[in-house]
Amino acid sequence: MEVIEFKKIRDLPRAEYFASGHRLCQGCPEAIIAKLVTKVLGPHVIVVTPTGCLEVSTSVYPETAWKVPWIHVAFENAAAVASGIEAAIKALKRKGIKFKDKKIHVVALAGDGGTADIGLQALSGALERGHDFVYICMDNEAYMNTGIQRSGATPFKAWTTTTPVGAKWRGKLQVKKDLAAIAAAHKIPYVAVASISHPVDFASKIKKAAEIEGPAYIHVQAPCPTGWRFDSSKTIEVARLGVLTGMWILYEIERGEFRVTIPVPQRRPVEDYLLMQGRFRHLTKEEIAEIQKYVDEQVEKVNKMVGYTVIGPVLRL
Amino acid sequence: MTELKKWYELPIGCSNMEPGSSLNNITAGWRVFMPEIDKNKCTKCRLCWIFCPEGAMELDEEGFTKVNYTYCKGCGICANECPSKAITMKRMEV
Amino acid sequence: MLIEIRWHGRGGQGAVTAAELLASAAIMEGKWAQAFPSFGAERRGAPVQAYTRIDDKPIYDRSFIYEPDVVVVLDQSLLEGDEARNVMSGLKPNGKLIVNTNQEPREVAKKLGYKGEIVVVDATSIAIELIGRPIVNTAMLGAVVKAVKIVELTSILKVLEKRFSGSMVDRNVKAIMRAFEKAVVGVVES
Amino acid sequence: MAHRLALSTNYAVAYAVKNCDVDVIAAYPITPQTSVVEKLSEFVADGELDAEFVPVESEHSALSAVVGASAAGARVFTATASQGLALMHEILFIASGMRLPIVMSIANRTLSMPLNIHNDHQDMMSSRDCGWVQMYVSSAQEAHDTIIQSYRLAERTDILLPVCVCYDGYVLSHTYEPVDVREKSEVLEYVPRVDRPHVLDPDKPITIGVMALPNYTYEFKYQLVDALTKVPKALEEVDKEFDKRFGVSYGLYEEYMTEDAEVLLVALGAVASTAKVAINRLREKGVKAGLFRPRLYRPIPVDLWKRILEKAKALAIVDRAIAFGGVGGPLFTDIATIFANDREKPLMMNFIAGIGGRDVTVNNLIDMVNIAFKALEKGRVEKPCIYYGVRGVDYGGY
Repeated sequence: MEVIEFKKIRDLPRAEYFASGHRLCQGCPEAIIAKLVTKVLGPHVIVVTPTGCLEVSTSVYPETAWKVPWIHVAFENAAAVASGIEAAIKALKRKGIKFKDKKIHVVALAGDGGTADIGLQALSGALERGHDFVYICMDNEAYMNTGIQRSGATPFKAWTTTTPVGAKWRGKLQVKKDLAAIAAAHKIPYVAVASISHPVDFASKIKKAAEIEGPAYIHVQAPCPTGWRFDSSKTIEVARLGVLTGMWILYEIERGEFRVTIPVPQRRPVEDYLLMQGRFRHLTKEEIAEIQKYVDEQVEKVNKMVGYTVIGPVLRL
Repeated sequence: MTELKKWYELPIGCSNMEPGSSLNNITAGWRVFMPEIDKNKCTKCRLCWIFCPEGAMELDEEGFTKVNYTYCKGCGICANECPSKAITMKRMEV
Repeated sequence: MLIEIRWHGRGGQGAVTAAELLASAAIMEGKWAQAFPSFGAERRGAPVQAYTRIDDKPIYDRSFIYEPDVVVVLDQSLLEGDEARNVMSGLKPNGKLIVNTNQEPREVAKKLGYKGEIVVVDATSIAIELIGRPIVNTAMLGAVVKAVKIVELTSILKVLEKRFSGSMVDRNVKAIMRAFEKAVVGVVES
Repeated sequence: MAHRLALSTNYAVAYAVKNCDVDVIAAYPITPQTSVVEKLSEFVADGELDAEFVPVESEHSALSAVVGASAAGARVFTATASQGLALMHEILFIASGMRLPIVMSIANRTLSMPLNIHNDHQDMMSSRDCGWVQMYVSSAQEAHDTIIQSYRLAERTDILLPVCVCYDGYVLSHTYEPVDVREKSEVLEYVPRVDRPHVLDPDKPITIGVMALPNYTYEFKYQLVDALTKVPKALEEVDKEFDKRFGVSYGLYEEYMTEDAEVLLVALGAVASTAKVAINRLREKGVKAGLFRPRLYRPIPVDLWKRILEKAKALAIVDRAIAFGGVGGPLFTDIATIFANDREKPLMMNFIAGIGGRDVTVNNLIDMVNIAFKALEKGRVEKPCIYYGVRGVDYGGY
């Protein structure tokens, strides 16, 4: 790659490996992610996508949106398939049979269902075994491909079709599973949390993840207009508010070193993020306050960990 | 409508040998609103180019973005994100 | 001529390995042989059985051995109660019983109500002395080779050299030789 | 030159895999398969096999990883049994649908419940229609040679199918017997590397594992149907070439004293080996019994089977798997279907036997033949499916 570091949008490569004409929804964040990932890693990449929106919308025969080698096997096994591909590249290279003089990146592009729930075992196995690959979880916080059912990554109190708002339930009763922390618990060399609202930061993380020897995990938020109930033009705006409210903190853990890559000097209140989305429409003031309290605690933990106020206090406009 | 292929005309093993063939799928019909770029306001920041989910924002020789209306689905992200308000969404004329 | 041998031991004593080493020696000599275990969910210490078949021609029968020509008992405790019945089950009238024991052939035969050829060897003492642990399988092989003239002693030793490494080769070879020497072959008529 | 070793079938398989110079092995331990992968990891650890050994966290991942590796162009191997195969079930269809030349060995074991680690064919039979080529062997030597043949068959560009080699758990997997281990250099000449039309390669960036709608799915599936029809002839060729190089051939099936047989025992795997002893004893008494042992079980070479089976007056078909709630065992229903449109056909009896490691003895097999003769005398079958050897079960008057 010619550019060593991405500092601004103009540094991002112009070549496209994710073609137009795919069938993802208007305003879909997964398309933005797929485009950026393939752009950053260039043609020498093999992409594994488990079953999900991205898969079904980009590979319907006789069309494919992929201009890089791409494979889909099943829902729960993207990390296992990637393990096999990585092992094959290693063996074939060493034996002088194929892939001789070039570095080929292996990337899994999965949703949160395929990562947090059904694919967690395969992911854990692959991270523990230390394969040289990048696993990117595009977290839209529910099973969107089957029509908005809860996943382990669905946040507290969010409405989905299986966490409906009724007389007894007020959306999801549990908090979101912290996947990046789970990945980090494997002591892999690189873990990052990213957002499409910060494409340069995200691109740098993709690049770093690929270049680091060994497994790397990136958790990127994927605000879904269809499932989160917001207008398709607001995808990036919702993502940005996730960052600005401190609900989605952008950080990386490089060889055990934790670093917040996008500091937020002054936080916006969580309602700015929540009230943009239909899935939180039912929230009362008290419930919003409850979520705010939870976010404050999380922010506090991060600030403590880095030793200074990297994510600032809430500024009420 | 092209004729559907027979079984022996399909690629082996559920593969697709034509990378990027989704270009055959014109998605223009998906949109209700269409973006229009005011070159006078455009600062060539490329945000719309990087954010467009369709890859429908192309860069011209001068570095301006231009919309590829064959694939633009009219999501409106470009207009929403443009820092200099150079993009407006217009109702499609039917 | 087909010879069928059934091994009785306890998990950890090496009955399965003994069955396999004997088959390997026969195969090395150009014979046809089979060795296989009868596993349950047993662990170390539980009774186990293993089988060896040796023939001059290919062996097709893959069922267990119900009427053995030879029964080898690696552990004296298997001569008691239900286990004793398993040990004696189906042994052919002109068969051989080979037992790891410090008792006389007559004593053992009496306990089992057995008549016929019986071979005894104190494999436990030999193993403790020469190998350092009561793993009796190789010593028992020495007695088997002496009593059942089905493979040459040298073949067993060759197999052993391939199977073990370092000082274990020497120790096991010694154990086999000692057992070969010390095994007492007797016939109990009544 | 082969060299003769005393090997268990698990080891015989491991030696064959090593000498085929596989690139990627992904496997998970399960009784009674475990020693295959132990031996292979030893070969890799000692540098005798230059391969990546991927110690996956489940069988589902084992097959998924070899699917990935095979799609990237590697020669791959995995092995499993029982619950492990059941866990792989989803990916079995994907591997065949993707037309990947994966070779897998199965040390056949029953399925829970109750939990039991011993041999029957319930595991593979529950996945028999998954588009894989399936072969059942009856000795360690045959397992060794069949693995080698499988790579040759699987990687033929007119075939490109996954192959599994089934051998009975314990009865074969843990039985040591003489095996002529084929020389690596000769094996590699026999299984040269072949370029495939569809691999993951940045130089030719294709998409593998597409989604299809109702308008194309059936056509894609029919490709697999068609590829399987080519297997019998291809295997015959592969077997013939094996014979030329190594002096041994196995055919698509084995027949033993079928020529004038009135009753044919039909069985897969190790039981068919023991059955030869039973047939010999019956023949000594002048009983016209014979044995038919299919080696290639999927796809079924229907005409070849029929030509042999139709000569007998009665068939005693031994199944080591139960088709719960069905008509009879899988082998029985397959054979019955072969004769579905014929007026003239042998009487057919099904013996479900050897379940969960229950020994099938020479005497059991003789008994089955005798029961079939009794049915012949009566001219009809009272009870086509007999759960043979179950304490407390009535055989229907035989």
